[in-house]
Amino acid sequence: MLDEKVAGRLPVLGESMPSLEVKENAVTVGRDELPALLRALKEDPELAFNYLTNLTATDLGDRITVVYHLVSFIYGYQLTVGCDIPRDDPRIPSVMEIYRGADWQERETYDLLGVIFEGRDLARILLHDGFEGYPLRKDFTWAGGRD
Amino acid sequence: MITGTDLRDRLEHDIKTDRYVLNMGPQHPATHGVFRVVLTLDGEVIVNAEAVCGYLHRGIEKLAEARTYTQVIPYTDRMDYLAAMLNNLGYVQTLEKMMGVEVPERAEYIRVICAELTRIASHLISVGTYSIEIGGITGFFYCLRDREKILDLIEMISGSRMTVSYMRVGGVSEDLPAEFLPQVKKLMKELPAAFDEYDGLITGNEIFQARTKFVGVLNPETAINYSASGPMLRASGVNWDLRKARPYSVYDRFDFEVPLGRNGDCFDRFRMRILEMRQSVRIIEQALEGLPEGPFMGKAPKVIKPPVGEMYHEIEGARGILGYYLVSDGSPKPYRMHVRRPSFINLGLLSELCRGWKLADVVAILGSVDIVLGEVDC
Amino acid sequence: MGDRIFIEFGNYLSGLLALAGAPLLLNQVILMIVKIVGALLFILLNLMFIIWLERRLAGWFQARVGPNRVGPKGLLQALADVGKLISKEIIIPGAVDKVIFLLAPVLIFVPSLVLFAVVPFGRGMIPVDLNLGIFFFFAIGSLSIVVFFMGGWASANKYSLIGSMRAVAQMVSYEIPMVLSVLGVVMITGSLKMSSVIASQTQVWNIFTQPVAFLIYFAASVAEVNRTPFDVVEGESEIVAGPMTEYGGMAFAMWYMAEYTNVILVSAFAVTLFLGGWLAPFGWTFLPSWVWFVLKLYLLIFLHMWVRWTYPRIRVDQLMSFGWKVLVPLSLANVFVTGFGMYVFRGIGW
Amino acid sequence: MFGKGLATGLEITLKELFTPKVTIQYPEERAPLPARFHGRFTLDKEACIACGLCQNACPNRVINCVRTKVDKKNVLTGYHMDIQYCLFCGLCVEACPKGALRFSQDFEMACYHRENVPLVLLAEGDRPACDVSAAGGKEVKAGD
Repeated sequence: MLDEKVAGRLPVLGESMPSLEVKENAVTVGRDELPALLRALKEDPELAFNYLTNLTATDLGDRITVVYHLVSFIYGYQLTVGCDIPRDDPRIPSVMEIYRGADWQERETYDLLGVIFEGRDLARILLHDGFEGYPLRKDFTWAGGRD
Repeated sequence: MITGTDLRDRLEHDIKTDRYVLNMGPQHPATHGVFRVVLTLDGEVIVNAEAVCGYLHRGIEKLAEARTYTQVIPYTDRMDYLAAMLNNLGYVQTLEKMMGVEVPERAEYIRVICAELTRIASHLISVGTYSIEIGGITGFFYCLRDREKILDLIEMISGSRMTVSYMRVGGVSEDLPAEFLPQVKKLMKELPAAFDEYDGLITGNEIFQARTKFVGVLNPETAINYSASGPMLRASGVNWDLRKARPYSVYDRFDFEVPLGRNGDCFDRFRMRILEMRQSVRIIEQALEGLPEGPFMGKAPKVIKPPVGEMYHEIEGARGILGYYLVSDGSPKPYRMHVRRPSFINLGLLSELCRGWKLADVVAILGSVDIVLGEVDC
Repeated sequence: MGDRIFIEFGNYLSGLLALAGAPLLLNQVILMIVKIVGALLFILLNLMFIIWLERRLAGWFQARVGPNRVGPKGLLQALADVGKLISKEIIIPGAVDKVIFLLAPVLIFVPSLVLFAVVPFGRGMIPVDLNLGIFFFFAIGSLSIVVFFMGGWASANKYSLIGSMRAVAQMVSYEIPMVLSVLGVVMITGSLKMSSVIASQTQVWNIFTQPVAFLIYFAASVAEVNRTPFDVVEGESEIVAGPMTEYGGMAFAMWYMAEYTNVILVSAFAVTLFLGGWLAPFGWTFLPSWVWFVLKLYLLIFLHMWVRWTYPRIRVDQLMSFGWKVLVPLSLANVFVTGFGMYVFRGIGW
Repeated sequence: MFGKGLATGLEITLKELFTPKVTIQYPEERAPLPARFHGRFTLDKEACIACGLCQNACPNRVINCVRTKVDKKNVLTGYHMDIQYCLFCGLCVEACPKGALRFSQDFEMACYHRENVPLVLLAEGDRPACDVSAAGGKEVKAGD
């Protein structure tokens, strides 16, 4: 559930962002406006989402949703920001400039789901560099092993 | 006449020094498992440290997609294998939140007792291995000696020492055995004396302090920006313990403090763990006192099928914020599971912390981050 | 009564040889060989015992039991270890400088063994009572630095190289406070001869007249033998095993045993210089002098082990600044105070 | 004061030197195991109703129970566990409705040959399976 104050404040911040949608328990935004939204959320004195706790993505078959879980240490708010990107063009701007903690998490998401975070160096982090394919995509099949 | 500054200038310009690359790991005594740091060194000074992980990657997130929700529980044990109970707790709580399952009081108390026991066990390993990394081997054995008593208790409850698979959606798999309560009470009496012993042997030692104080300083802004969590964040003075900030389970009923550090150096990060263990003992004592009678398992459906949707839930793990992100498509198997592993994200700070310090400090800093490779690589 | 047992044995042997008509020179050579073999036996037996003792004490300090399977109370553990290590292959990595790589573990023993020639084991039981005994000790003792560097350099491994660099820096720096601390003793004794050092302690041991010197000597000697808290050379959590990283099998065992030989050696010198050597305390002469020597030796060795299994490791730059900024000035001050005190006491006619 | 911590450390280790040790000399002495210990599995063949719940509960597909249908009733004719893949999580034991599958206290499962690793709790032929099939039984494939 969104905190009332957050829900009230979001439309104000999102005035210049037509793709921002406030849902019941999350907000979604287009990828072009994602960095602007996160920066606004972080710098807004009334919300101050200064901590990116989690960053991950899900392959939904037709699209990939990248989710950012933000926390405000000052007010204790939580917010989930989702961003849908097309599966055949999985590019999204990197938020490393805003939250340095996104560094390894973006690399992990790239590694396992093939989401390309633009504006930074991306290298595989968990799998070896020569690995082909992105294992957490639903069409990935693993030959060999028990599963 | 040559002055000191002249000499330094000459040394810097006339004497040509070369940097070299030292590959630390994946087989190295101080890397807590299979983990590699590629160090670029100038003499013994770190110019750059690049962490390379993934040697223990088993693809638990992918494996979970092929298993039912209950069958994932044993896999969560194997992420942070030193604090398996906490991993279980985070996972089942996420599912409970998704499905709206009520957990009986007794089960909540049992969960808190188990979680805090595991936290102590995990911190004991951290304290002990840190002592080894600084060079004092004896401290490690004292910690393991006392951890053994906790593992015996956990084994008594769940049948396994480390990979417990104890918690279930709606409660726990079995009630506490009768002989557990007197033993845990006895242990809680003994533990503070053991912590004093570590303080005397390790914390109070001047050599130890010389090695760790003001080494690898992490200021609060950087810690927050890098998404550090757990003892590492609190050592920098940021008061963020989910047990207090956003109480889950029955943590709001207990009286405990959140220890905070001042300098954010290795020494503070180390001391946080001993202080947290003392608080955990307090929590367990209160939980034992308030342990209600009743069922240990709530009304949870036999086949777990959460409604379509997603859920992200966090608890305070032993190493920081442990979050589970679950996406359900209404089937008995998770559509997507992602785990926010605290040591993975904390480890992202390593190269930032190491730069400019000596080779020996890399070990001190890495130890103070306290990673478990099973969790980093997942 | 057992005090002169070894000397009597020597006299008996030489008498036997004289009886057999051996010329004097041959007589002396054989006697010397017997003395050397005796010293070697002493070292080897003690080595075995000390390796067991170290592991056993480490166990006891660490809430464990330590080795207790091989032989009674595990006493033969060292034999089993050596047996295992001998049967292992000495792996020579491709890039190493073979000759130096294999020479180093052999040479590491030489300085330590040579130095046992000047150790007074008991009353009249000193293999060679050199006029410059103490000087000899420091001169030969510092040679092992070269060997450490040989091993580390030849291994062609960065960990080994860092370890040997540290070894050189550390041993050179700690040689100085060690020498300076002993200088106080030499000033009081007025001689560099081992037997006169002991003779000067019949009234009062040097540890009471030179307590600071003893502490400095002890700290420096721990650093000289590369043991915790000054074990930055091996520093297993940082540089794996320092110069020994690439060694295996018996070559490793040589390094390992050399370390313990050095522990015996520096402790033996500390006993001689500060604890009155083989002199019995409080006139308790019911035990032979060489038993007293061994007892004092083991007291110091125990101290070495106790310190090792309690303290963490100091960092390499801290080690250097401790050596140069604390120990060296302190030992210089000690020399000064000793000299001043000697003048004062001589002035009041002691 | 500098040195106080050093002295305290020495004091603590010296005290430990004289404290009785807690080590258990394993092959001769054995630590008491709790009742719930997760050791080797045992199967009560008479109690087993061959329902296959354990097989379904297993997260790692360790269990293979071979069932034969006799008079519309499943009879267990074989029970194999690929124990090298077992996580010892206890979900199978928990799933057993009759309490037939249990943990024992035996934890010494190391063996010299790889082929001895899989745990056979009921080998085909141990039970009069031939009698069963003679009576018109049909083998049911695992997992059906």
